[in-house]
This record gives sequence, C-alpha cells and structure tokens, in this order.
Amino acid sequence: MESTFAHHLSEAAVSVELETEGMTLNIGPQHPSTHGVLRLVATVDGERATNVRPVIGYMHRGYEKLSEVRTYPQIITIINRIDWVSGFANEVPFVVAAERLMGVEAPPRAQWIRLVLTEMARISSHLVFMASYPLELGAATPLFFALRERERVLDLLESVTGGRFHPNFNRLGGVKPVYAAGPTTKKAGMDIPSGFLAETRDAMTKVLATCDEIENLVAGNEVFLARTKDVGIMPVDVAASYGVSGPNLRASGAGFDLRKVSDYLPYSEFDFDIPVGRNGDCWDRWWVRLEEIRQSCRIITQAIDGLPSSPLQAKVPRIIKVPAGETYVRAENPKGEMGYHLVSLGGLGPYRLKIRSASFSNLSILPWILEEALVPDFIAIMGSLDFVLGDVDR
Amino acid sequence: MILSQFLVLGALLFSIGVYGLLSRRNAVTVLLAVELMLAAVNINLIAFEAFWNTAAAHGQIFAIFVITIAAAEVGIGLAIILLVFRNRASGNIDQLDLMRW
Amino acid sequence: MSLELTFWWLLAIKLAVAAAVVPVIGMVIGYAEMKLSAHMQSRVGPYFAGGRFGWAQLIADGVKFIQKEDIIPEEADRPVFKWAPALVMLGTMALLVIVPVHPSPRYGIVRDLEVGIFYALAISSVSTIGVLMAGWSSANKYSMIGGLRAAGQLIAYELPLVLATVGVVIQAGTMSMQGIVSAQVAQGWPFVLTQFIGFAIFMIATLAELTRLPFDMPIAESELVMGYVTEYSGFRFLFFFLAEFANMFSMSVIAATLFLGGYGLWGINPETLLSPIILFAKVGVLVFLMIWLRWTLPRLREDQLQTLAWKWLIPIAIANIIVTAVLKVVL
Amino acid sequence: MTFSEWIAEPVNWAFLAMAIPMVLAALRVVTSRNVVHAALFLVLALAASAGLFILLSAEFVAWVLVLVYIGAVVVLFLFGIMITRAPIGRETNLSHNTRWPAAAAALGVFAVTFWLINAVTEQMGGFGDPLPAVGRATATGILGEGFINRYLIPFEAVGFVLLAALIGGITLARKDLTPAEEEEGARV
Amino acid sequence: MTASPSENSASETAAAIEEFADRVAGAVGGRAEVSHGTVKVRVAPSSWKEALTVASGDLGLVFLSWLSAIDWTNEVAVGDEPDEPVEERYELLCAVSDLSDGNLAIISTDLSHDSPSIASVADVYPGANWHEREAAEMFGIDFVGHPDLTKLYLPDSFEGYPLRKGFPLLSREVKPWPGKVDVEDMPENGTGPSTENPGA
Amino acid sequence: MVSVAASAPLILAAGDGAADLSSGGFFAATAWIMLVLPFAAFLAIILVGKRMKGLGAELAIGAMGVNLVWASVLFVQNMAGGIYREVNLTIAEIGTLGITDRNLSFELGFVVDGLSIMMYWVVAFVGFLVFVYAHGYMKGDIRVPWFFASLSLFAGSMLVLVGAPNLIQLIIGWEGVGLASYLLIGHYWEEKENSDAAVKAFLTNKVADVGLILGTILLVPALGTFRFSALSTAADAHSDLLGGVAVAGALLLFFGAMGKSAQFPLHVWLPDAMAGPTPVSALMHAATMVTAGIYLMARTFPLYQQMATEARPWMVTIAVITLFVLGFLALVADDLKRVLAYSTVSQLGYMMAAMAAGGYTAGLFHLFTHAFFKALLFLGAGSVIHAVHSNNMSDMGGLRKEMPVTFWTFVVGSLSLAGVIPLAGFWSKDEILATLGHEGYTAFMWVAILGAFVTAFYMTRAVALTFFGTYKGHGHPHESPRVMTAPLVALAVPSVIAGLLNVPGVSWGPIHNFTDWVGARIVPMGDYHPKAIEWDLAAYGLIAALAGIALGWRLFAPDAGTQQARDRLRIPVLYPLLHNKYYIDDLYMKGVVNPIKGPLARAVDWVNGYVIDAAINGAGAITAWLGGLVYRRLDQQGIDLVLNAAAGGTRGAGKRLGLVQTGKVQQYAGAFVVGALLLVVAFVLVT
Repeated sequence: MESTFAHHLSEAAVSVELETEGMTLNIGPQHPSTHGVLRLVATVDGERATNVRPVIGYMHRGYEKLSEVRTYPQIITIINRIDWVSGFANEVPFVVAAERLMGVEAPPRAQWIRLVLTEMARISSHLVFMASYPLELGAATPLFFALRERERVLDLLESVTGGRFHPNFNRLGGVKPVYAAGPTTKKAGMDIPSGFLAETRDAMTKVLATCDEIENLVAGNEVFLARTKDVGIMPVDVAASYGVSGPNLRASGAGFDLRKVSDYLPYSEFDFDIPVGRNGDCWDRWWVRLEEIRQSCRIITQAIDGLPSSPLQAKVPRIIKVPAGETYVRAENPKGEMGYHLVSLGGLGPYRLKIRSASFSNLSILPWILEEALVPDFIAIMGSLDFVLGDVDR
Repeated sequence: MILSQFLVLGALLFSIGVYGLLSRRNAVTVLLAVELMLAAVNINLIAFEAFWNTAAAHGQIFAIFVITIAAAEVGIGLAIILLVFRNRASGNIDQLDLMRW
Repeated sequence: MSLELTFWWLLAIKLAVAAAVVPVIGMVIGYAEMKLSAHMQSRVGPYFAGGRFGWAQLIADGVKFIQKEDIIPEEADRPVFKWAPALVMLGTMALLVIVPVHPSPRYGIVRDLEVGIFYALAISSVSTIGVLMAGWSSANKYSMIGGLRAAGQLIAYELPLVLATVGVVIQAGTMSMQGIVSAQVAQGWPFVLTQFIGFAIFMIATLAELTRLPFDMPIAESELVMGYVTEYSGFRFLFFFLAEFANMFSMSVIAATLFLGGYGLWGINPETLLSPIILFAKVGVLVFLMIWLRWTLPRLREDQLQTLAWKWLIPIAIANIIVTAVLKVVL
Repeated sequence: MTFSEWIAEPVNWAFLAMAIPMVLAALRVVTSRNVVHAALFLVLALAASAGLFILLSAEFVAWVLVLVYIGAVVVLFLFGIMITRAPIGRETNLSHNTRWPAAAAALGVFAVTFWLINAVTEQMGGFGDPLPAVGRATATGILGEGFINRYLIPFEAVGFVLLAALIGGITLARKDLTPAEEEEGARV
Repeated sequence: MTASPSENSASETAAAIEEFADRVAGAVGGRAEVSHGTVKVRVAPSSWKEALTVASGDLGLVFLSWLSAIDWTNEVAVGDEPDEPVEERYELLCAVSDLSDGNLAIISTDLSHDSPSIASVADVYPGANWHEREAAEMFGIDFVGHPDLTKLYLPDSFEGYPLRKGFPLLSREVKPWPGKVDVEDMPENGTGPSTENPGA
Repeated sequence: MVSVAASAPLILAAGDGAADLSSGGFFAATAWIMLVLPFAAFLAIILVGKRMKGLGAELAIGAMGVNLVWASVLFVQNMAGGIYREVNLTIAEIGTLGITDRNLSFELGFVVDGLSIMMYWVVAFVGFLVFVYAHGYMKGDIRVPWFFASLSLFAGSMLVLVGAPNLIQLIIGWEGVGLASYLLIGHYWEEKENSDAAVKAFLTNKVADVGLILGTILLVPALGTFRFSALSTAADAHSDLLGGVAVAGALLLFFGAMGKSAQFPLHVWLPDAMAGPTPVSALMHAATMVTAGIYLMARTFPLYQQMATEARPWMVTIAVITLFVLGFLALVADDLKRVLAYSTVSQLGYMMAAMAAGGYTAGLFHLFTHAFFKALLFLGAGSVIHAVHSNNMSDMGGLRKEMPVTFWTFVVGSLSLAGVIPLAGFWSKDEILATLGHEGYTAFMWVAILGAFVTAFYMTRAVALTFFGTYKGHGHPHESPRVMTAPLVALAVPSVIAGLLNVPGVSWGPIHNFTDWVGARIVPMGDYHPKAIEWDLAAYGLIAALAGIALGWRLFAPDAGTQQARDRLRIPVLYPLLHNKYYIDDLYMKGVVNPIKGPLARAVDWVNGYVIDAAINGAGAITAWLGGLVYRRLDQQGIDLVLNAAAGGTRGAGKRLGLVQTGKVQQYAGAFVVGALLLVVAFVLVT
C-alpha cells in the first residue's frame, strides 16, 4: 500500500527516473585497498554500486614482448617479477615447459627442492593475504601475526636462493648451485645450506601454530564473519567461465587442484588434501587459503623428510637452444593457475611466450561480482580475491 | 530585562521567517524559514512563562511540544523534498505545482 | 559581592582547566593507544622520542602538525572547511564542564547542572554538525560519503546513548551528575550492577559516537581513505586527531560517572583527594577497553551498523527503561 | 524604564550578545545563496535562542533545543541537502522574484505585531518589571509532572504525531523496488 | 571438504591424451595435434565460436584458461626470424579445460594477415571478454560482437599493435641493449662473441 | 491508587438474587495474572521463542494452562457461591475534559464477577485446547513462534477485554483483539488473498470501532463514568436526562458490537477470515473475537434495558436478519470452514437477538454452549483439512472410517449445533426462542425456528459430504495425531452436557443454575429468563431441527460422494444469489471501496476542473455571482464592478479566479499571511 501522494507524484514525474545519487566514485589508482595501481570506476547510488568498471594497465611491462628478445635463462629473471609475492613459483612452469621442449628432465633432488620452495612461496603468499585481508576490513592486529611468520619463511627461502622476492633460482634442467653467505666461497654444485632441514621443520611447526592463532583471532570474530559470510558469492560455473582459478575457484566448491592432476612437479608422491569451500563467499576464500597454508606445511614436512639425493642439474648444453615445438605447461600457483604457452622455432629465445597469469582472470570477474554490491563490500570482495597487480598486468 | 524585549525579538524573528517562507525558491530553505518562525514562537512561549512565573511551567511544556512537532514536520518535509527531488531532479518549490488542476 | 567575584573567578579558572585538560588528555590517551596497540601486536611502538619509551612522541607529532602547511583544497567551501574542526573540538571541551571529580561543590566540578546528563548528551551531538561540515566542505567524494556515514551513524547511536542513561536517571532520581555520583556513593554500589544492560549499550553507542572500530566506517582507512578528514592537514587535522582522543576521555568519564560510581569507591571516603584518582583509574579502565576493542575487531558494514542500532540496541534499551521504571515503582 | 536604565543592566548585555547575532544569522538564513550555509546559520540562530532560554532560566528546554534541533533536525537537514547533491561552494539564486512582496508582507507582520505589543503593554500597564533573579532554574520535575498529568493527552497525541511522521517519512522517502529489483537485492 | 585426487589423472598416459585429443577434435570438427603433452585442435575460422560453444557445453571444458594469438610471419622487427618460412597468418588460440581430470585443449584457428576478424566468444566464456580485448589491442584482431572492444592496458591514444612481430621495441632502437645478441657462440665455433644472430 | 470494591456494588441491594456475594479468595484477588500472563508469553515467545524446542508453543500453552487453572478455580467457586471483586488502578487523572461535571480518570484494572468468570473460563478452556491442538497442527509451519506469540496476544487481549472494569480498558482489549486477529488471519501473508482477508477484517472492524469509540465519547460525558459497575447506577440516576443521547450512544456501541460479532451487514470479514490457520478460526469463532460484541452487549446491558429501550427493536431486527438470511449462505459453500463460518454468523445472530430482546442469560448461555461445539467443529474441520490437504468438501467424503475420532466428535458438535435434545445447543437455543416469544417478538421467534431448520440442514449436508460417500481427494487420509484428537474429545464432553447447567427450573444441588451465577445475582436489571421449560416451544425447535436433519440426509447422504449431491442446491435464481453472498461484497467493493480507493485525486480533479471551468465559461449565474463576490473581496476593487458584472464581468471574474489557483504553495502562504494580518487588524479595530 504505497502512499497516494507518492503515487501521484511518480505518475506526474518526468519520464526519466533519476536516482538520488548517481555519483561516480573513482576508487584508485591510488587507494589503500587496491593492492597497487588498480582503478575502479564505480557508479554508486548511495552506498550501492550500480556499475563497476575496473581499469588496469598501470603496471603493464610487456613481458610477452620482452621474452621474444630474451634468451631462456634471461627470461627466468624477469618472470619471477610477475607475481612478486610468490616469485619462486612463477619460474617453475616456464622452466618445466622449456625442459619439455628440450626433452630434458630435472633430477629428482632438484625437483623436490623446487617443490619445497614452491610451497614456501605459497605459504608466504597466503600469509600476506592473511595479513592484509583483516586489515582491509579494519582489523590491524592479524597483520603483524601473519607477517611475522612470513618473515620466517622468507628467511628460509633466502637461505637457499639468496633472494627473498626474486630468487632467480631455477635453471633449465635443474636448480642453481646454492648461494650461501659467509667467508667461504662456495663451489658449484653445492647443496642446500646446512641446518636448513631442521630450521624448516621448526618453522613449519611455528607456522602451523600461527595458523591456529590466526584462526582463533579472526575466524572466531563475529564482526569478521558478518563482513565475509554470504558476501561476494561466486558460483562455481560462473567462476570457471571467467577463468577464476586457484583458491578462489576451490572456495566456490570445485575440488580442482593442478597439483593433483598435473605432473609438473612430483606432487603425486605426497599426501595432502585439497580444501574446498562451500558457498564461494569471501569467508570461504579466506578459509581455503588458511587451510592451504596448513596443507603446504604438511607437504614441506614430508618433502624434507624424504629429500632424495641426486645431482642438482641435468646435463644441458652451455648455450641453450630449445628445439622447435610448442607446449603449454600450467602450475598451481598460490594465486591460481599460472601457465606458459611456449612456442619455439629452435632459437635462443622463444618465438612467442604467452603468459597465463592467475590474477588477470581472477580480476576479470570483478564487474560481475561487484555489481549491486555495497562500497564496503567492494573492499571485502576485492581483498578476498587476493590479486597482485603485477600478476594482472604482466 | 523586560518582557517586551523578548516579544519584539520574537516578532522580528518571525517576520524574517515569513520573508523567507514567501521569498525562497528552494524547498529546503523554505523549511528552514519555517523553523525560524517556530523558534520565534518558542522564544515568546518561554518569555511569557518566565515573566508570569507559573508553577506548572506551561510555557516550557508548550515549547517542548512545539519542538517535537517541528521535528516531525522536518522529517515529513524532507521526505517529500527527497521524493520530489528524485522525481524531478530539482528542489525548487516553484516547479512544485502539481496540485494544480 | 566579593563572594560573587570569587565565584566568577573560580568558574573562569575551572573552565580554563577544563579547556587545558583536552589537549593534555588527548596526548596521554593518544600515547597510550600507540603503546598499547604496539604491545598487542608484538611491537614496541614509539621508542625514541623524549629519551625513553617515546613518551614525547605525541608532543613531537603535535609540533610537526602545527608546523605543517594548512592546506585548503581549491574547490572547498573555505569558511565551512575552516570552522568544522573547531566545532568538533568545541563539543568535546564543553563536555568536561559537568564532570564531577570530587564531592566538593566548589572545587569538585566546574558547574553542576540540574540537567547534567542531558546537557552532556545534547552537547555531544553538536560535533555531528562539525563532522558533516567537514565532509561536505572538503569537495571530495570520499569525505562526503564519510560525512554522510558519520551523520547517519551518529543519529542512529544518539538514541541508544540517551536511552541507556535513562535507566540510571530513573534509579538515581536526578539528572545532575553530582547527584548521580552521590546516589551511588550513598548506596555503596555502582549502578553498573543493576544497569549492566544500560552500561553495555552505553559503551557500544559510545564507540559508535566516537567512530572507533568496530564502528569506524566514516573514516574507514581502507575504504574511504580517512573519510571526512581526508583533506585536512596541519593543525586542523590535529584538532580532529586530538578531539577523537579527548572524546574518548569525556565519554569514558561520563560512563564512569553514570555507571561505575564516579569518584566513589567502596570503603573510601570520597571527601579525600583520592577521589579524582579513583575516577581517573576507572576512566583508564574504560579507555583501555576501547583501545583493546579498537585493535581487535574488524569494522562492520554501514547497514549492519544501522541494523544493530535500530533492531537491537534501541529495543533493548527501551525494554531496560521499562523494566527499571516498573521496578522503581514496585520496589 | 528608559533605554539608559535598561542598558545599564548587565543581563541585558547578555541578551543583546545573543539577540543580535541571532537576528543577523536569521537574516542570513533567508538570504544566503547557499543552502548549506543557510542551514548552518540556522544552527547559529538556534544556538543563540538556546542561550536566551538559559537566560530565562528554562535550562531544560534549552538543552532540548540543542539536542533535538542542532543534534537532530539540522543534521537531518544537512543530510537531506547533501543527499540531494548540494553543490559544494557553488552559489545559486535560491530566491525567486517575489522578494519585494514577501519583504512587504514580512514588514507588515512585524509592524502589526510590534504595534500590538506596544499597545497591549501600555494597556496593561506594561510588563516592564524586571524578571526575578536569574538562576531560578525550573525544576525539571515540574515539567515531567506536567507531561504526565495535566498534559497527558496532548503528550500522547504529540507522540502519536511523531510516530505518524516517522512512518510517513519512511513511506515517502523509500524507493519502491520492483519485484525484479527486490530479487536482485536478495542475491547480493 | 577435501576432494579425493583423481587416480588415473596423476599419471596421465600418452594414450589417454591421444584419446582426449581425438574426442575433442571429433566433437568440434577439427584436426588434433598433440605436442609434448599439449592438445591442440585446429578448426576453421568459421566454426570458431561453434567449436568453443561445443567445448564449453558437451565436452565439459567449462574452465577458460586463456585466449591469445601468435603472429606467424617471416619479417620480424625484433627477435628471431623463423629459420624456415612459415605461412603468414595470425593463429588464434583458446585454452579451455575441465575441472575434474585436468584435461586441457587448445582450440586454434588461423586468421589472415589482411583482415584479422573473428566472432567474439565473450558470450560463451564471459572471461574471454578481457582476453579478447587484450588480443585486439596487442594483435589488432577484430572480435565481431564483442560488447566493449576498447584498449585494456594501453592508453587510448596508443597506435600500433605491440605483439605483432613487425612492431619494433622503440627503446631498443634508441639505445641498443646487449640482450639476446650478447651471447657466446657455441664453443665448437670458437669465434668469440658475435653481434650477429648466431644461427645466421 | 488502588480501590478495591470489597463490598458488592450499590445496585445489588435492589436485586432479587443479590445475596451472599463474597469478594472471592486468593484466586480472585490475583485474577490479574490471567490478564498479564498471555502478554508475558507473547513477549517471551518473541524474544526467545525461536531458540526453544517447541518454538515457543510451550510458553503459550503453559501460560494458557495456568490461566485455565485460575479460571477453573474461580468458575467452581462462583458456581458454589457468587463472587464479586473489582480492582481499579488510577493511571492518570483526565479531569473533567470540560464536558462532564465529574472528574474522569484513566483507570486500568480487572473485574471478577459471574459474567467475567464465565468468559475467563471459556477463553482459557477453549484457548488452552486450541493451543494444544495448534501445537500439533502447526508443526513444520513457517513462523511458528510468531504464530504462537500472536495467539497469546489474541487470547491476552480478549482477557483484557473481558476483565475490563471500564470502557477504556475494554477498548484497549478490543483493539488488541483486532490487531491480533489481523496478524493471525494474515498469517500466510505471502498469498495476496490472505493478506487481503486480513486487511478486510481489520478495516471492517475499524469501521465498527468508530461506532464504539463515538458511542463512548457520546455516553461517557452524559453518564460521567467509564466504569461498568457504575453504569447501571448512573443509568438509574440519569435515565430521564439522557433520552436521545442514550439511544444514539447505545446504537453506536451496538454498531461496534456488530463489527466484532459479525452482524449483518458487517459480517463480510468473518467468512474471509478463514484464510488464517484453522486453530485461529476455532479460537476466533468460539471464544475470543466474535464473542466480544456479545460480551459488550452483556456488560452494557443496563444501558439497553433501562435507558435506550428504543434501540432494542432495531437491534433485534438486525440480529434476526443475521441469523436467518446469512444462515442460507452456508447451504451453498463448498469450503468446509466457510460453512462453519456462516453458521457462526447465524448463531451470533441468535445470541444478539436474545441480548437485544432482553434475554441476558439466554444470550450468554448460547455463547457459552456455542463456544464448545463451534470450537469442536472447527478443530474437527481442521483435523479433516490436515488429513486431506484441502478445504473443499468436494475433495473429501467417506472419511468416516479413516478418521473415527474426528467423525464422531464432529457429529456430536453438529447435533449440538443443530439443537437436538439433550445436547447443549438444544437448551440454549430453546431459551432464546422462549425469550423472543416472551418479549413479544413472536414473528421473529418463528423466523428463528426456521433458522434452526436451516442450521440443521446445512450441518447435515456438511457431515454427509465430508464423512459419507466415497473419498474424492488425493492421497490417503489418516487420523490426526493424539495432540489434535485429544482436544476434540475434551471439547465434545461439554458440547454434550453443558446444556444441563441451565435447564429452566432445574438445579443441581449445591451447584447453582447458570442463570444464577452468570449474572442475575449481580445485574438484576429485569432481564427475562424462563423459569420452566416451555415444552411446546421446545418441541417446535426440535421438530425444525429434526426436519432439517432429515431433509439434509435425504438429499445428500445417499450419493454423498458424487457430484449430484453437491449440485443439488443449484436452483437457478437462488443459487447465484447465495453463491455471490447476496452481492454484499460486490456492493462494498463497488459502492464504498472503489469510490474511495479509486483515485480520489481524479474526483478532486473533476471538481476542480469542472467548477472552475464553469466559472471561466460563465456557465451559470450562481457560479458567476460567487466568483464575482470572492473576486471583489480579494481585490478590493470597489463595488461598482460588481454592479455591472451581471454579464460581461462574469467572464473576467472567472478567469482571475482561475489564476488564484496556481498550485504554488508559497502564494497560498502569502495570501494566508496577508489574510491573517488583515484579520488581526480588523479584530483590534473592532474591539
């Protein structure tokens, strides 16, 4: 029963129905919650968005073009800058792709080390998410808890590779002879630093403990639940058709993990579970990532217990030329599916290298998922997608 | 202090309100002018009460009634203005002649 | 006449003290917040300024703020933009006038109004205008949304705040702050025991009034980039900054007076100079509580906040009033 | 009482200190070319009137005025103005060309009222007696008793009016969603 | 909450891949190629959209991995020229996958250099929207029926199509950087550093 | 503040049965608990109901159970010896309001006397059983807590109404009942039909409430009191003064009662109110809502008996129309609940007729017995509906075997309703007939006997179509659970024996007659009640009933399961008339609702447009003259213009008048200000 007066007015009104507030709100490119230089052009009515248009490209570095003028070893140094939060994991699929074209396989020990470091990259990436996501919702404290643990993992990564963000550690046919600090000059062929295994085991215990701590602090928080449950629901079919992958896809209910179905690293020898979400809301995406940290710890613990001995490097020519051919290798990276479609004509560098990065596809669902969302939910939803702008723009 | 000074002040304020009521084009400002008039009334009420010191504080009670009614009036008035704005994209009262035949 | 003069002088001095208290308290609480949050987060917090423990950090910050250029955006509405922080600060300062720190009518309180609480609630609502002014005049959409959010939030939480105090007023039978404290001192226990619901609602509404987490949507750093204070810099920002902390103090001190027995403590003669210390200790507890919550909780969403106010706090507060009133009549 | 006698009383200074800004602010309310400024000047005028109430020892009403008017009504005004996208800083002509007739009407009102006040004051021998001492604050209890005894029914009626206004306001201002939109809303 | 790993997919055999490739090729009406474990099915440009519709529907390849193109040309501005002449064309590729066994197929088609134009699949895979915008601005391919074919990364005023082989790297021309040319020759050649393409 | 009328009120001294009234014991003193408990249950269910195991039903049932205990104790005490207690709490002094010479005050309280005790017990007893039944019936429903909260509110409001010692509290309870019924009828508001029914009930009642409130406003200043207990005293004192006011006030009160008790033509809401869940219907028809009107009549009986006697014939007429004409509607209804609803309307007509004719006890006694068998019938219908998932008798049939308990209790209820000796309905109906006959409404008495025939006829039809023949619905119906059948059995008992409480001239040892304890001892206002059984009347009534049963059985039983049985009443002219409910709904819709709802703006528009256009076109001398007059006064432009405005001036006058109507608020305000100023000046100059 609407009021007669209102009815009368609306009938008499001009034909165009105007909103109270058809305001255009520019979120970014400089904004605390856009993880870098992303810009959202949102048309909002009050606090509700009617239309959202993401604008990207502020970080476009043209890696696909650059790789056409680089040799294979040089490419390794640039691609770990794509998703800088999990630099190591970016190198692996590319190296595997090149190895496949060359018909070379890395020795077991090298593969296991790659695997351990990939999982460490995953932990560190997810911990960044654990730190930043509550912060975006206003809780500052979990940040410090999570970053403390990330520091531990990064220290381990550094002790092996010498780099915290951009390790440049993989070689075609194996991994780099290990860097180590100290007065002694290390010879080629040196292995992982001494004490690494024990430290890792110790660190994993602490990470697991911190996971529990974060879970207590965040998951038990009514406000956090209210902000994330049933917010930004992403059905699995929509997610898949947008190419959303990784934890975001699994949070929507797909139990799909490339580590289980692909053989780019020897994951089949490990025992681990794939956490799967129920509703595909922000909460599930948070929970899946937390669980994945635990599973990664599990994998790492298994790996360092059974690290095989073998050389670190397969035999490859000094000047690497990859035979003609093309292949696509994809890997389960922390952010999702990362893949390289490598086309070689037999030269020193690829003829064409298509870089499939996870965040690009994960972000492309934004116009769909942010439609009719509230501005505060923008932050919750964007944060829960866990993208890195370098990974979006390449 | 004498009573007249308050009454004159009230009259002045009321007249200003009348001016605003009649001359303003924007509906919100018309409402503001009405508030001024009500404030003038309140001053008179309180002044009378203070000078004829009744034990039961009738003047104050009525002033509070006036304030309450004014609050209600503003609520409704703003709602109407909002509605008009939404439908006509204008807060101008002289376009508001729909009640005309 | 001489007595008259003394009264006015005394009033002036007391007012000056109350006004001077604001920045000092603001700094103390600001420092406490920095240190406490640091320790909650496994950090050390301010450490170098002033020698040890960074005690002079806030002074240094204040000096820095004052030195900074006072930037007013080109498109801003200058007079409104300039006056907004002052209005916010004014509301805070005027609140302290009615806080009783000691039973002495002459020194214990600046002015014991008969409608003390009512005054407090009325004055505390004035700063809303300042916030709206700041939000509107900044010529910035984030500020505008922040200002609107703040206004909506403050209107919504004004009600539970007022309603929560009614229970105490009914129990004490007076609206005078001094009267409420002496009622509690006389009966020997604070009203929080009987008015716990009122106390809880009051504290929640206070957090909302102060726009502190979990109700900090108006300034939400990660959404609105500080909302209505986005465009402020220099000493005008300092005003907002100090006002937040000073407001924490004033609201806590009112809560302590209403619910925790003010300067009274069981077994201690309120006539002694311990009274202010007791009061400040209670305030400290409440302030600590606020800081603790601030660094623990994420923020709610605007609609959730409104739901909380209208669907929960207000009905509960009204029920509390009814129950209190009925019990008051019956008992 | 002559003017010089009148002005000699300090309390009248206080009166002037509030009345003059009040009138000026009121004038700005009706002449300002910016809606937000007009509303803010209304705050000033109302604050001054609250001061006058204190002068007249109606303390409770003064704070009611502050709480309801400044704390709620004007905030509502500003809220409404901003929601309807008040142009920041831009000045528009808020009055229309009926300014002169309106001024004439207002002057007429003032003249008649002033004349009435004068006439009645003279007729009744003047109310010129000074007010009893300031500080004689009305006990709030009296107000309360008045509300629930003598004025119970008006009190309830006013409450009812408020409720009606509340419901009316919501009904008017609510945006009616089409069923499809409601479903959309439910999805998000 | 944990999906059990698919057992046969962990050790995917070549036969399984072949079988999958044939199945896809049969369904979309194309020609299957398997290279290094990667399935590629070539279809005609006219059946491009239809093929992807079938893939997303009947074949269950619901997950859009990526969509991009390759510029096959014999004249390049930077990088390697093909050793042997290739057929000049743009090859448009779209990688789609299922969400159970991890089977991935790259559907590909050839577009002529003169008028690279093809039907958009943004309504088959909504995620293709951005990929197609990227391909359009990088290769100059026109996707007919795309809702909003504006530039994704580059400024609106940018001219040229950077990922075409004929597009020069300007900075490289202004300030030559050693890059790929700065490589040792193969030891058996023994002629030291060369500034020419080693293979030439 | 609290004034307890420990002694009996004044009038008792004059009455014949005014002996030995005690003020009751503990239970009477704490009777307010009954008024408060359901509200407490209401609040509690709303607050915590959702989290409870029974979703709050246990709270409602518990509260009602306690009420039943209280009411039963009072009932028994009262049967053994009369109780009178009245407690008034002054909430606020209203003052004289300037209209009466006495100080009025707003009071709340409760009254415990024969009448209210009877009602307490009926509400508590029926209410308790219905609540228990509903606990089974509503299992798995949406919004169960809300349902029980509303039910509690419903019963609580009724108790407040019943316990009211004054008109104000009665109105509070009255509105509460209206509100709760609105909530309950619209319980399944998702379907527009149901929410429409709720709105209809609410609006119809509101129309009637206007009568109640106007009547109160009219009567109270004249009588100088809100209290019922002072009503008869006041009536005595003022009987000569009141005259027309009393009649008007009494008729207005009756109008209010017509709405709640669904008297013709305000009955339209009641059949539609079937939209609510069946337990609600049972409660509404038996104990709470519709009896409120009868109760109001009983409470204000002295008014009609002593002051407003002129009003009574009108009231009887309306009641008899209700009982006879509306009974026919039950003949054609296919919806089982609708049949029962029309029968309720008809039975309410009986009660109202008795009340209006002066049969205080007769009316109340019928209310009393009717409460049992109507609740029984509704719950039985609910049980059937629960089993076959349809309201329509065309989906039932042959349920006799599947649902024996329901069947037998339903038959008992039907026989009681039809008035078959010695069931309860017989005795109460007989008493009404006797009253009508005795008070000189002989013709109406025969109509009422005919009504009894109709009643028996349609109830037989309902039983036959529902329980005999073959099953026509879907699925396999089965007997309802114990929680639903137990109330049926519990209600069947009083449906059989309650009549024995008031066999004229017979008394059962220490237990007094219904007539004694329900009122005569307390309100001896010259009502009629038969002193002995009038066998001839009883025989007529019985014959009518048996004839109705026989005819009904003859027409419907043999082929109860077939289409023919149901079509048997499709008589050409009559059937459409009945099927469309005498077109009363249509009349309301077309005659009242649409003109109001239908754009009022258009009407105003029309008036504006035509009147002003007419002025502009000079289409009438009067319009023109009026226009000229206003114009002259507005413009102060001299009289000479009017003098020659006869022809040429009219046109211009109209035009200018049209310009005044600019639609701009501010110009109106300006005119207002100027006008007010002129008035002030004029006023000052004149005085």
